[in-house]
Amino acid sequence: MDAIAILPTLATVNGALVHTLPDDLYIPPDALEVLLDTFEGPLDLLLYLIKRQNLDIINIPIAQITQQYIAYIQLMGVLNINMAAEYLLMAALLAEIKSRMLLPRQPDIQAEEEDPRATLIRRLQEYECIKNVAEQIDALPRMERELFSTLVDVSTLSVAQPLPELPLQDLLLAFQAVLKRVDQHSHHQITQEPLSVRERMTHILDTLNSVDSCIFSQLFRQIEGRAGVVVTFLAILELGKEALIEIIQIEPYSELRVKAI
Amino acid sequence: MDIKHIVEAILFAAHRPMSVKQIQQVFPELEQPELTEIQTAIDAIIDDYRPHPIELKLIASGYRFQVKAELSPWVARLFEEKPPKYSRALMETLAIIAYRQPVTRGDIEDIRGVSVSSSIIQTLLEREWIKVIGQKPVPGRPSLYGTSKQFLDYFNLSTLTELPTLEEIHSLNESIADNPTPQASRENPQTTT
Amino acid sequence: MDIKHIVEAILFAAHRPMSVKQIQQVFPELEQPELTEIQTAIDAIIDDYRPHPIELKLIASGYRFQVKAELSPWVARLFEEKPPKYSRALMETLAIIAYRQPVTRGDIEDIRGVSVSSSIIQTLLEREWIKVIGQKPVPGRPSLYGTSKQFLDYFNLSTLTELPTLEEIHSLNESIADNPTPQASRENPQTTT
Repeated sequence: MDAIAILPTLATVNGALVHTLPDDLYIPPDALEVLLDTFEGPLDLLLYLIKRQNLDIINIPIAQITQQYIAYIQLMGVLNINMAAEYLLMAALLAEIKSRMLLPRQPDIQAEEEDPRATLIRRLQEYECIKNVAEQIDALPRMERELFSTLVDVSTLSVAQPLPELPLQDLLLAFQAVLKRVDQHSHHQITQEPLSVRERMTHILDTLNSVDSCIFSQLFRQIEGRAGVVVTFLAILELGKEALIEIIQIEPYSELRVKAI
Repeated sequence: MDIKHIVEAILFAAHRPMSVKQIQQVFPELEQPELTEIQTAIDAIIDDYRPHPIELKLIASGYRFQVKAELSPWVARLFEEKPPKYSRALMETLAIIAYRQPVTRGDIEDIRGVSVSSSIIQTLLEREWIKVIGQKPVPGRPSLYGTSKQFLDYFNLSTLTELPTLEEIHSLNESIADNPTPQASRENPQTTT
Repeated sequence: MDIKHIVEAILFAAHRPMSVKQIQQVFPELEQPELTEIQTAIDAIIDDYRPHPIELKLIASGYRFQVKAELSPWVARLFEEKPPKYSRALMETLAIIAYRQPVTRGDIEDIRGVSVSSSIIQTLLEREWIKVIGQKPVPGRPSLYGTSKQFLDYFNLSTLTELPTLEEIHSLNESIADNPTPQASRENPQTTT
């Protein structure tokens, strides 16, 4: 049980300098480093103490392990390693098991409640299993480390995206909102030419777009009857009013021509 | 390990096009092959993949594997997204063009009271719902927009006069008009008009 | 166009693992091959790529092309960033969830003997390696965690059964029974140094 003086001054406890580690603590030369590399918890620390001495979990010498465990957590406290309450809880449990074993056996009572030592052994075993598989999983080949995804460019593929749907209802409601806003600021007014006139205005402009000019009468189509003639005439007047077309008569009594401006 | 094998792996794993020089840099310093060796490997890989649906292509910044364009129709469904929704501004713009055509962008802005983004006009033109039917004879000669035959087809109308009148629009079912989510009205389109 | 050719293109273009069923869905509706035909194509592709540095691998969410592990020393050099490392605490928590699912945070703490930090659970949830699969019907209704397909995908596994075998705890009862007076050996510190 040689304590190895690792540092000239190990720590300061209650104002007193600590130069040596507790006597009952076996510390191999590399142990302090391990110690500082915080354990994953009291079970991990216990496992470390057991494994380091090649002990079998099933037959852990409780008294010895308890001593070492407590020495370690004292040291961790001394070194200011942030110690969770779980470590202290485990110390209490170990102390309890140790004290029980000093008492004469009382088979009746032991049959009723679970032997805390057996419970501790089972927990140590289970934790050891998990610790082992966690290490194995960590060693599995995994993405970003041993395995890499392939990336094949797809930007040259032509993919037609479906276009958004627009229900007529939505369009009309949007327009209703516009009309309401316009009504509120009444400096604007949406005049009420029938839609047929506006449609015809577009049609006439569209026609005039492709020709230089056309004869007035060509814009009328007999097949549409009287109502159609009226709509066309109103459309031409409206286009003229909005200065979108020009109605020209080259010489008196000659045919009127209509021209997009 | 053989150079071609490594070059092929690098080209598949790199998430960017790789020049011959860049490929060389990926090798550990003391094992870097000559550029010509890498080029030879690349040429061999290009040959290897001829029968495959992917190809190793040289583009400006280097070589990259890409899916052959002829496969487009077969893989297109991988990339189909749910179509986006049209914005309120777009719908308003389209409605104004329908009811007030021929109109300029300025006219639409006057009515809406806010500016109309070029992208909205662009979207409507691309969708072929509207078209330019002339220029207004004012300074700047702004385009005049009107609705198209495709617009009527899409909304299943034979003429614009089948659209509700302004009065009818005003009296569109209020409960639906007040509903802020257009989806709701989509789900029960029967309840109005 | 031949099914194998198209399946290969889909697998390369998808940029995510694809199940046989998902591959079938990519084909245009009226030309979808049978699942068995797709499986045959996949098997042939797997064979085709044996001499290549990439492989088509079945993992939990489907098939994916990946660079073979033996190429990682070269390919890893493409990326400046080191692959993420995970703490022992995180790996142990993940292992407990994998082998003992469904488990609550309390169950994990019981096994590890320490409290589990929220950030570990958070990281595992964000990586989508674990997910909440329910609530335990006890006071407080704690979340029950299980592992996801993404967990298996990341670790190159197709099912949980491919995880390393967990040694069963069997020797405990017999040993204690075989050892009627454990006190004696316990108090006999033969290995004390």
